[in-house]
Amino acid sequence: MDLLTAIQSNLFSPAVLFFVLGVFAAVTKSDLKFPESLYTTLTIYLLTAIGFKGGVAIHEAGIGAVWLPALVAMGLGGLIPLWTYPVLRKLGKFSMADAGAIAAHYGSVSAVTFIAATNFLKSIHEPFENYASAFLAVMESPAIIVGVMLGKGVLGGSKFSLSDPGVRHALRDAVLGKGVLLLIGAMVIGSLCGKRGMESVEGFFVTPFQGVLALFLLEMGMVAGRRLSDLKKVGVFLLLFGVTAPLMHGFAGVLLGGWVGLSIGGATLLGVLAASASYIAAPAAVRLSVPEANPTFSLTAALAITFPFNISLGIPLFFEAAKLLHA
Amino acid sequence: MDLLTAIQSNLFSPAVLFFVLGVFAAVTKSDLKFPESLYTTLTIYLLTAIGFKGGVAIHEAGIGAVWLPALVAMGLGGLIPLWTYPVLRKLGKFSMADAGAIAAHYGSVSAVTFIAATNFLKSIHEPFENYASAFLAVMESPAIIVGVMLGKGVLGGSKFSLSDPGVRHALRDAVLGKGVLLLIGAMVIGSLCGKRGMESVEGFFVTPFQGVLALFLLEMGMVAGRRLSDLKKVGVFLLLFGVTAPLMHGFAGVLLGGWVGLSIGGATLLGVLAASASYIAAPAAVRLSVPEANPTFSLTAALAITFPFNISLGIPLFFEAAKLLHA
Amino acid sequence: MDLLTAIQSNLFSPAVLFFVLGVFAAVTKSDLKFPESLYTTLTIYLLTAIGFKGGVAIHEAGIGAVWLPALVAMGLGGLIPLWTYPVLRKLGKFSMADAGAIAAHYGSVSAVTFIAATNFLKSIHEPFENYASAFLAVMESPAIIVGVMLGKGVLGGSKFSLSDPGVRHALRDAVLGKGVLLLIGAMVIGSLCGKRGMESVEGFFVTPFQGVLALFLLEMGMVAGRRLSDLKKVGVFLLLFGVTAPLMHGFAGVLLGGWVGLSIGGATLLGVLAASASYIAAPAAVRLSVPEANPTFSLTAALAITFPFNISLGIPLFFEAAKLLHA
Amino acid sequence: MNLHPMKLVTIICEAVLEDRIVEVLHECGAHGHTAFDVRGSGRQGERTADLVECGNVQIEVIAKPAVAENLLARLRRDFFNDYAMVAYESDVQVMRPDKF
Amino acid sequence: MNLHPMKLVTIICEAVLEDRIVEVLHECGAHGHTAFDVRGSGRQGERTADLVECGNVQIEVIAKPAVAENLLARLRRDFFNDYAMVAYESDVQVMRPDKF
Amino acid sequence: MNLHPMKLVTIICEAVLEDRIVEVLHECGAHGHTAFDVRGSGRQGERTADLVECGNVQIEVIAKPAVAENLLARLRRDFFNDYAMVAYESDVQVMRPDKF
Ligand SMILES: Nc1ncnc2c1ncn2[C@@H]1O[C@H](COP(=O)(O)O)[C@@H](O)[C@H]1O
Ligand SMILES: Nc1ncnc2c1ncn2[C@@H]1O[C@H](COP(=O)(O)O)[C@@H](O)[C@H]1O
Ligand SMILES: Nc1ncnc2c1ncn2[C@@H]1O[C@H](COP(=O)(O)O)[C@@H](O)[C@H]1O
Ligand code: NA
Ligand code: NA
Ligand code: NA
Repeated sequence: MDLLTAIQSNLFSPAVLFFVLGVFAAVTKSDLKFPESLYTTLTIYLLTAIGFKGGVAIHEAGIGAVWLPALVAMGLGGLIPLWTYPVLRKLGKFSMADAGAIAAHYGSVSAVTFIAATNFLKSIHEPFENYASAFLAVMESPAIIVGVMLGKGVLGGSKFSLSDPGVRHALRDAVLGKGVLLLIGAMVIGSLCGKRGMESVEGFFVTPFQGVLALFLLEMGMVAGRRLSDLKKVGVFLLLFGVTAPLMHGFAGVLLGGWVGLSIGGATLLGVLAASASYIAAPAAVRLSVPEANPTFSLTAALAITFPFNISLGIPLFFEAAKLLHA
Repeated sequence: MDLLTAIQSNLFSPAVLFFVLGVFAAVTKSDLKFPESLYTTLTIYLLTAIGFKGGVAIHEAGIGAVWLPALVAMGLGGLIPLWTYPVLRKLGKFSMADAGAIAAHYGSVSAVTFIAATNFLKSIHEPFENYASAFLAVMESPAIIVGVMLGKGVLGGSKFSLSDPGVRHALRDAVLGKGVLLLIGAMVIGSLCGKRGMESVEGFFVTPFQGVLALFLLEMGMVAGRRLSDLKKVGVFLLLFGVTAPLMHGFAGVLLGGWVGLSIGGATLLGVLAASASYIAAPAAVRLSVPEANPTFSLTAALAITFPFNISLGIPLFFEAAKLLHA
Repeated sequence: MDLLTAIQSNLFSPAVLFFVLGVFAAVTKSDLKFPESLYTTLTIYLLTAIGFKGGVAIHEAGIGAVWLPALVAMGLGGLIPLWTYPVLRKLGKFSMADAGAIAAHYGSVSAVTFIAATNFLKSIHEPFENYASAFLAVMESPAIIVGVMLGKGVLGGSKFSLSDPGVRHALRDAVLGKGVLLLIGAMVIGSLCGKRGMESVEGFFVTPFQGVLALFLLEMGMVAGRRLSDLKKVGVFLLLFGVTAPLMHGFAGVLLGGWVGLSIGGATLLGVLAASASYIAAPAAVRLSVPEANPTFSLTAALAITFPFNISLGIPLFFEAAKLLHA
Repeated sequence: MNLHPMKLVTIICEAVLEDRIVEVLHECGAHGHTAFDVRGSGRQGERTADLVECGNVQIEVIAKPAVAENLLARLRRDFFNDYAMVAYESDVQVMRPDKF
Repeated sequence: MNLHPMKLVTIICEAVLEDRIVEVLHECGAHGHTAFDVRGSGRQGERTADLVECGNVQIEVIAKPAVAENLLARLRRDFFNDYAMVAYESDVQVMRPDKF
Repeated sequence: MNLHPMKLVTIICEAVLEDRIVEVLHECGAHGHTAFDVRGSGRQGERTADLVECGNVQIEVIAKPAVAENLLARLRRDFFNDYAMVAYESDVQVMRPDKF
């Protein structure tokens, strides 16, 4: 399969097409609206399911196979803000707060992008390390903490202080937030239950999984579509950043994945994680702790540019890169 | 299978029995209540699933097989208000607004009635054109537009005007409303993905489908049951209309279906669509554009008379009629 | 399988582990929160599914096999308050209202505990009477009525009167409440549909069932966890009562189950039902009719002590007891 | 424009009471109400609304001053001692006084 | 602290009208609004909000007195006859009058 | 019936702030609050409440006049510059002044 076939096969998947339908619904101002509780429910389901499956995989593979690549993934997440921050400051002319906020979003990860990538690999029958969702789990928090510190000015002057109630709330959310809690929690459960536990809950956590993702992407399409009008407020630099940052981070992730011994599928997933930008954990934590930052910048870039780019083109691109690397 | 067996087999299906349970819950004023968001979620699921399956069927059958019967279905929907309106005016003594409103409801269609009919056919192993949900999709809007125009008095005097903000909002809802958008959108997606896409989402859009319908009919039973007390406000004429209109439209749909070359199952479905009355798209659009119409009339007739009639007796009746026609 | 293996196999099931995760989330004050409508939706689903399956089983077994053990179960439920009330009054020094309220909770039953027990039996491949959910259905109301009468002082003085609007609302809720209505309603439907109906809705009511329970127990864990801080308000007596009452009632249920001819699995389930304490039907009904009772006592005992005890240790204990009895 | 003074009674209480309060306010002579689910905290502790059974509901009633006073008195008599509840009154201006 | 008097207009109406009311209030010169779903009862009967199409919505608008009067007059003209609706005005005090 | 004047402070703000506001209002001496999710629009644009992270919440606090003033001053100091927020005060009458 070459790049074009890969892209085409990805674009014509139900998930991506439902995302497009959602964008269409938002742009045409259709009265279609998902209840807020449905959005939350789908999120809980997807995180729990992916975490549980990852845990069962860890049970099979043994923690010995997982800890090293997981550590590398975590390091990558924590480091990304360190180079995106100066770029945003110098080239993008963003304020300290805004640069830190955006850096936090791009260092952290998007679970749905990751899930879309696993579905892509499954649909083309490319094997991958099932425990890769462990990388997803450990990459969520570090970048948020680093980004918040940068945004509060640790580098110069520093208003960063644990006695700031906003910072306190934000740190708690970043570390004990629902995303991390569900992922790691379900993962521990899966690794305690193993195959036998999986048998009993397979009809819920596996059978409908891919269809639920398609429905969720319909909603994500609407959410992203409603922000398309903010694109002009965001400036050309951030538009470019929203595409080049995932490209660079994605290739870096693929490289690291190959280096640490992951399969083609696994390296693809690490690339996708690095490339993805958080739109759940990061926004809430950053809003609380760096309120001077304008959320329009980071959310629009993450949701309306990087997210669609990754699920449409990024995933097959990083997959082809991983193949090249292994060849 | 004769008529009685067909009726019995339909009445003892989980879907119909859950509807009865819902009516019972409403009438006994039980504290059972579905969260509003559950109702919306089930609607979104059912429409998306039926649309997607229809799209995959179109992919298999080719658009060439679909367009003619779809056009006939659409025409039927748009024409129904033209004869129901004068009947409601002359015989029923309804005001212009009320007659137009009711005509709009009966020309438009009920997706859940259609889905119940497909389940009935499946349960008796009667094949049907899977792309029939395309008829459902194209029959929703035309009758609403025609009915609203009649209700606003296009025939005499005419207050109908696109600058009326109510009419503007109503037309947008009728054409870009969530029902049409989900159905047609999912259908396009299904026809782009074909069988391969279906494989990946089957565990969500197919496996639990019939059970979800049963749960939804429990809620519909409660909604209909709460309106039973309005039956006396509605008058004898509308009670009769609520049963005879679906009978006449249903047989007309079966005839047209046979004439345009549909199978027994397909003709049954076209009959069911013609017989069904909208209780989602039409009420909202009509309320906005013909506010003088009393919503109690149209909603009670559609929900508390025609809907139960169709899912209990109508479906097996139209099926037997389709069999007779083919014999 | 001995007691320890049974306990271990139960503790390492996804359901119990997700409950623990929920408690952890509550105790660490994570921002994880289930939408209220999700809680309601899962409840509706679980009750409907278990009721429907029970009904199909009644259809297979014939009502003749069910009525006697169901009557025994019902009697047990109604009698439990009669001995718990004096114990709570004399030993626990509770007021009349509080003693009646707690007695009502412990005589009534918890559907989720029952479902967890059926999953445990399934996972160890122990057969049981599928119609046992009929016991669940008939055990919900009687104890509530008895407990409310005790709490209102029927035994001495008596403020109990059907003209008290609180009592009226409470009785309606206890008898026609959503729990009873869904269970018995779905059971009647299942017994009318039989195997054929089951085939059509199996993909919804059976396939994902165990996984849904796991998700629900995550939420239950959070609900219980939030009440842990009330444990100190509740006093040592109630802590002990919350563990000894289920033990005694559970063994009584197992004995009665054996006596009335149930299998090992069936006797286990009757034991679990007797041991379980209601946290849905009873609280609402008791609150309305015995408002002088402090809900912190009964809810904390039922939710934060007895519920976790039953799903972790109680279920395997009662199972081993039932085995001993049959040996 | 002619505006007419009217009282708005706001009640925040345990969700389990909603049906009964609606009965009571009709008995007191009110002709309508509006209700929605809320969460909150007060003297009876936090109401997290996690179990539906622990829910909180806000009920708003527009009524003539005499009806409002009547209603508040009934609430005090029938519910204040036993239930978590807050009730207060405020002044509003309506256009169609005959509706209330 | 300097507080400035302002009017709060509260509208309770059929959910189907939400978009149109929001249009109207901007036309009348209001600069914001808050909305949420409610259930209720009134002269047009119960609104159980079971079908989304039978829903009820509460819309709150803080505005200058003249804008509030304007808005109420528009509501009366365009909606009062045909729809289930209650609208009332009350007095509030804000800190940043230029926001409204 | 004896009614006692009290202040109602209403705050509409980004949902992300709910926990912090509740902390603040207790620090200012309030003894309870009521909260619910809303949608809306204002100077900071529309809050569609589609992403939970973009949600809007309405918080209502009944308190003594001094506490209310205190609270409004704290809100102005800590939140007005950085967050989408509206806060206003109005007069209400309660039956049990000692509750607040
Ligand atoms: N000071 C207050 N301001 C606003 N709402 C309150 C206040 N106190 C209590 N409430 C609400 O009323 C409910 C019952 O109050 P309580 O009876 O004090 O526990 C609480 O759960 C809150 O939703
Ligand atoms: N007296 C009232 N107090 C509070 N809300 C009311 C009142 N009357 C009506 N409402 C609300 O306004 C909606 C429409 O009222 P109506 O037009 O009278 O049917 C009702 O569904 C209620 O939510
Ligand atoms: N004039 C207004 N009337 C009612 N609510 C408002 C008004 N202005 C703002 N709001 C609410 O307060 C939130 C924050 O307002 P803002 O800071 O102006 O964006 C909005 O999302 C609305 O829910
Ligand atoms: Na990233
Ligand atoms: Na029709
Ligand atoms: Na019990």
